[in-house]
Amino acid sequence: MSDLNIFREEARAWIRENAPRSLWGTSGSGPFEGYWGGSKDLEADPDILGWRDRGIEKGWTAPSWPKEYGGGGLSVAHEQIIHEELKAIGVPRPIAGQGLAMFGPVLLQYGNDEQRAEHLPKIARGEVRWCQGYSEPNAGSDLANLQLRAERDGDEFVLNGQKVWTSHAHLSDWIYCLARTNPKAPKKQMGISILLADLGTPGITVRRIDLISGYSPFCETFFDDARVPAKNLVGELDEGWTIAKAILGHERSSIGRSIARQPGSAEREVVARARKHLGVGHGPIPDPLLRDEVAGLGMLEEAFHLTLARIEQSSKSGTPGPEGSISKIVGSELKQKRFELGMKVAGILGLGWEGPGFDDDDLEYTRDWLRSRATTIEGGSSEIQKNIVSKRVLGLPEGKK
Amino acid sequence: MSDLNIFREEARAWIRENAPRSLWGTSGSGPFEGYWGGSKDLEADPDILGWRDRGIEKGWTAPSWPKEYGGGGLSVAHEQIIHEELKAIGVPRPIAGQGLAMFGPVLLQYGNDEQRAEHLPKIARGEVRWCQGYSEPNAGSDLANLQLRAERDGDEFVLNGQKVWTSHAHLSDWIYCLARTNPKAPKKQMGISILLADLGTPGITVRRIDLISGYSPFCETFFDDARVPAKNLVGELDEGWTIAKAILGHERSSIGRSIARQPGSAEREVVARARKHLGVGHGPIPDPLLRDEVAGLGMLEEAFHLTLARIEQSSKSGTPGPEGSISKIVGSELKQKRFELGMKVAGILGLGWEGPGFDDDDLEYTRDWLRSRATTIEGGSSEIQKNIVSKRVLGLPEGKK
Amino acid sequence: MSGHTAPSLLLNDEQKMLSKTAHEFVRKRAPAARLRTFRDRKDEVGFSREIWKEMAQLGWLGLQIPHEYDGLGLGFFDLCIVLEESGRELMPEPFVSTLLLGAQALLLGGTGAQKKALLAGVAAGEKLVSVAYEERGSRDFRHVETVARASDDGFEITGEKIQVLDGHLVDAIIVSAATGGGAPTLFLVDSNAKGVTTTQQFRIDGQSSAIVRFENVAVALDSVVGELGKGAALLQTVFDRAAVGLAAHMLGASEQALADTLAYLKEREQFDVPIGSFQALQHRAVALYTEIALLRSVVLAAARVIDEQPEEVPRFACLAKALASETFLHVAKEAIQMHGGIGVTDEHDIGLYIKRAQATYMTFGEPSQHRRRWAELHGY
Amino acid sequence: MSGHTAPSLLLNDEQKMLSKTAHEFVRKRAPAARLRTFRDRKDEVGFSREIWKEMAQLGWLGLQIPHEYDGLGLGFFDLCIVLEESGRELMPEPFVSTLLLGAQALLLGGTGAQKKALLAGVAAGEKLVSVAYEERGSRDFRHVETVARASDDGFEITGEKIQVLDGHLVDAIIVSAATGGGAPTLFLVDSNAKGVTTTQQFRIDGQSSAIVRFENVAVALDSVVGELGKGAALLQTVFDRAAVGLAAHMLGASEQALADTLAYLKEREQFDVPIGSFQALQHRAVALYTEIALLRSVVLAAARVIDEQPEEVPRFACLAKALASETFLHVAKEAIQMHGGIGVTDEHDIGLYIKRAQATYMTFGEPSQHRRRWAELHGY
Repeated sequence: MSDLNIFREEARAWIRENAPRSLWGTSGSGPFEGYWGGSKDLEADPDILGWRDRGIEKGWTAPSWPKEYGGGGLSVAHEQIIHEELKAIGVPRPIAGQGLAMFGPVLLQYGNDEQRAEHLPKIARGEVRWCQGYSEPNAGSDLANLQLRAERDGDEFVLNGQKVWTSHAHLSDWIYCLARTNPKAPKKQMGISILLADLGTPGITVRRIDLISGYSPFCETFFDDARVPAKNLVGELDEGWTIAKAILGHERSSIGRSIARQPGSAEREVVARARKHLGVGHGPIPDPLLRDEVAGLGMLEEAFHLTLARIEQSSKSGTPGPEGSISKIVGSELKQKRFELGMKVAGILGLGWEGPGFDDDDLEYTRDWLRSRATTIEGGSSEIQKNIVSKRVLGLPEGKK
Repeated sequence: MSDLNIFREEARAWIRENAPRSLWGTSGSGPFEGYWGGSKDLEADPDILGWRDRGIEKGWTAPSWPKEYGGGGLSVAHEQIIHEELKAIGVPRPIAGQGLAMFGPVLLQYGNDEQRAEHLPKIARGEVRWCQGYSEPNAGSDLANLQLRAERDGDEFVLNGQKVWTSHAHLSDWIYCLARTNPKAPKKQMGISILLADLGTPGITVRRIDLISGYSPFCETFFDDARVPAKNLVGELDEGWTIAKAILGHERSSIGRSIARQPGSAEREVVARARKHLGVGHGPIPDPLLRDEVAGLGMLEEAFHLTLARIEQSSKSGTPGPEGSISKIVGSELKQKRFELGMKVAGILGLGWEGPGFDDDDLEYTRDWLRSRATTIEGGSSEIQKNIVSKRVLGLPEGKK
Repeated sequence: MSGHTAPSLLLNDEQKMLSKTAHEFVRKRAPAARLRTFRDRKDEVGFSREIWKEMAQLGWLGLQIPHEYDGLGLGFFDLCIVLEESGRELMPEPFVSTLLLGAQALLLGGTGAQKKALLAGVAAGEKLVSVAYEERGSRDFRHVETVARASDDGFEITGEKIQVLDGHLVDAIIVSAATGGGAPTLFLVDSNAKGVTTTQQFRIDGQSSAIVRFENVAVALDSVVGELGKGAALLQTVFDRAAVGLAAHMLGASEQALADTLAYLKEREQFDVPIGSFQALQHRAVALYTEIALLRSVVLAAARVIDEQPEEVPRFACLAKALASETFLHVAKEAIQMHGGIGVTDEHDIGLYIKRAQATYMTFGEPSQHRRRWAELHGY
Repeated sequence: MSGHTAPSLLLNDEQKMLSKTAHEFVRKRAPAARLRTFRDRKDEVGFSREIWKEMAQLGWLGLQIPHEYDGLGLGFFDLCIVLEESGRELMPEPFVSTLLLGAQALLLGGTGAQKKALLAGVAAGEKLVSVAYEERGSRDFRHVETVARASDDGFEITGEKIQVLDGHLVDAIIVSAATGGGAPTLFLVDSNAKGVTTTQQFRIDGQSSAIVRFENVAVALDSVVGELGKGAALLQTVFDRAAVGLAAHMLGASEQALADTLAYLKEREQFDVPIGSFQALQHRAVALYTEIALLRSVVLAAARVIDEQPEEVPRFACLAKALASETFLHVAKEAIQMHGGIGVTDEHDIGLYIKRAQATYMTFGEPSQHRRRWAELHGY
């Protein structure tokens, strides 16, 4: 038996022994599903807190980070086995969120030792929660157009400007953000740096954003002469764009996959809604047009999952195909179609916003439907994805825009 | 009773008296439906020739042209009444085609007296058939890119180059074409002139083009040191583009309308094919998905015809809306959808190219389906039409392309 | 329908003036942003009674109501002009409940006394009337579980209707209830009648509605609207008109959503150019414009046909509502997408359009139901 | 189907080599332009017997045929690799008739003697076999008007089949005919048998086919393929495989049509730029690329499933054929549109793709039929 197989058995045993029963089957075990920690979003469930503590103890909140930074010192392959074994029984990771999934890896790769020592252990212990400050009102698809100014003043940078879509900023302790440190750089991709800021810094304010679906984790974060120590610069001054692009690429490829739920689940969900709302407990859906649409959705879903599987298999075999770039496009379209069809079968019972006469499932579904309109916009709009595929995969000539 | 109403009664009476019974109900009476005349496409039907002769005699082959040029000397309003009365009983115009519909009006507006006197009477008498030389292999959507060279040499222009999509060139006697008379002009829209050429001129050769549907009236026309008298220049030297644009605009707005057949006919045609091929003589089309698609087609057709009616009513009332620009887009899509659906209901019996096992109607339908693929390309592709609407109607900023 | 046989699709000078005045009124007085205010304070009315009154004073509520009931005695076509403008700002005022359902039911099936009692009040903006026909257990208005049992001097109605538009606000409700044999009959019920209770509902589109419960509600014989047992046919005729009127509202909403989107495409810059200079977005905007142009023709024709060719109404009602549903929803989705991130925020108005689009899509029949009926009407 | 339970969708090294070799062979030896030549001379065969022989010599016709019949004994997956490449140039050679219909019917239902008589010849490129199932009067293969009447020592078959692929060229025909009770049975008939007559047909897609008439054709008892009265079930199994194989062919055709279109978009200039720099065309090209990427996953999975998970074949056959039909037709239409004028001329190859697309769309079930079956298989 190979080392990894032995490790898998150990991991499986440890997880099943230590993960509280109440958490089994509660999570897809993804990097963003579970308790995010930090000082503001206090968790009361003792099982969740206990599981966090067992994970910290074991070093498995960040299995592949060095032990000196609170990690487990394991290889990425070992880490993946842990996550697979969690997923197998639907137990969330002991801690989840931006810090572990996105910011920690950035700091490991681009930060300095002092920064790593300061920030990583607190992330691994779930003490500090991070959020990301990228987009701005005039820097969405054209992210490089960002205008948050960071001016050096002695040992500090003075930040002025605004970030938007800073998810969970109201629940976070720190933010890592892109700022313009040299407004005179010859190209707008130049002169950008990555800075870290304590959200408690005077001059930083956070405002929540509601979506058409209602409550959302999105925020706007305003900077008004907010002073940040110069040591909070990650990487080289004015050279943050390269790092930012790497993070974005990682994010894009993970979004398509994150949309993917259990294969067949979208189809089953819509069928169940059809049965509920059309009053047919079993057998064929009586409306042949609806049935045809549901089957079309089911086929698209299956094709999408098979394509994800193919991409995964190809990348494992060392010959990743260019199809990865389309998973965001297809995944988000699939998600929208699912909710559109689920709304269609509900008829007027899908029109509730709140209150009497609508059941909770239907109310939630309607909010999810509205929320799904953002799927083709966030994380790089479908239009941007198509531009990328057109240029990088199909090799079509750059338009003059 | 108004003058026009009196004239309508006279026209109706004359037409019903003179139009041979065999021609009643044979035509939509449009400007391109009927006998095109000329020296090459000889017609044998004595009724058609007789009707032509009665029309010439009466001056009603070109009712609104001046009498001196073989016309009827009537107003455009009178001409329209004649055409409406022809349409009312489905009798073709005494002569139809490019010369009367397109070239004659150009010559009337932009030609000189000598040119009018030379060419118009022969058109009005159906003696000379004309074709149009606009597109070239490298000048399709980008028509102004045309390269047919016309160099002045004494009293002649020497033509070298090629035209394509010269419909019916093989049956025509003359061609009016756009040629580049000044290759050094600062913009490609400048330095273009309109020239007339006898297709019998040495150096001009015509080659037929087959389409995916088989035989077509399209040709390529090659010019190899073809010499044309300088007096065949229409309008000012190097200033032909303005005239060409006017002709094109006229052509575009007429194409959408020309696609429009009898309202409801597309729907009835597809229903009839469904009945034939699904073996149901009456009652609902049994496949609910097909029935839904047919109804969708019928609705689109009705909406299209209502929109054409609205455009017509608006233009009569002197306030034409901008909707006219979309009739080509919608009309061509409607046509393609009609044939796609008609093919769908035929199943494998729609797969015949020729010969045994397929009936003539199905064979013709299949060719028409293939031919319909050109509808969104010819006469200004849908893409070009959309660019025009985007810019001129919606006022969206010109892309850098 | 060829040029010379199509109904007239043009507005006369008075109608053009009406359109312009209504446009200005709606855009100025009734901005879509109101919907958020009503929603956030859980407003018990959900619209502005003052604006409704003002529109009455301008004559707009009585446009189609005959002179004898203090209306202007014009046509349904004229009413549709105002409805179209009401759609631009997604007005939640009781157009559908009162003008398209209640008043049409009375005009088509009401007795002289019923009309007299209500229509003048409707024209004056003082009375609201709705039709209660949706039930939880049935998606077909021909099948009702609410029953009207014959009593000594009339009927007793028992049952529950849901999402009755303005049901908690109206003065009178026309309710469908099964009489002998199960066929529905329409009854005019005073909202204050004993046994009528209402519960306000909150929908995504901000259109006021309520659950209306009837518990042994006694009504007299002369409260029948139309004929006994023939409520389904009357309702169908009412819905045909209501569908056309709603389609006019949806046309206006689609036009405004596109107009706002075009403005945004011209103003929003990314990559140093207005995003409206990107050809992919241009072609999609043209597609929306094209759909709306077709919808406009169809709505005008359907409205005209209601006034002039009653036998053609079912065909045109199917056509108008099917196209309106597909077009409005498509426009609303694209409008959000082209607005990008701010398009999905609650604070921007453009996101309100998709909520109304979904609600209107589901009202008076989905497109596939209209296509099926269209096919039947065309004999296939 | 999630990552770890999905069938393997990758080619091993031998399969990659096979794909490459087949690709080069097809592109070099069998260009689509041949279709015009065959068509214009009304070629009695409609394909190249030499090329078919060469492919046999390369082992490609016997890839999936067991060793005992001189095949390579590999899988259906391997066969699909060659089929995909055959689609790139719309090869009219008898892949469908012989490898996807005839051979599969024999493999799935043939007796030892039947297999022995034909399969080695198929692998060698020397024998052609087709299945005759389409009739003029029925669109459901379960219902046949051709009858097989029991005779003293077997059956007598009478009836007419249409568009039998390569029907005028094959050595043997497997024909569906109604036996007792009307249920179809499959019979293996020698093409030279008395009473068999064929008439060549000419289809838009250049796939050779014929009307095959059976007039009291006597066949022995041992000519039954599969079981008596169970022809429909066997045919369904054959069609499932054939649909997947045809989907592989359609995948290749879609890929080549897109590749040719992309090349044209890069090369053709209008307005002084390559037309491929126009964003509206770019986004449409990406849509095609995306559809093809999904189709590729589905075809690979379906082919693998035939070899490894027989119980899953119906589901995957529906999926593969439905997607292949929609994708190929969409790609073919867009390919013509993006080629503009020359796209609709007979002399350019791109127009050939839409003809094959329409024909394959109609073969082995249209998408809506597959979606209906998919729904049934999923219990709704």
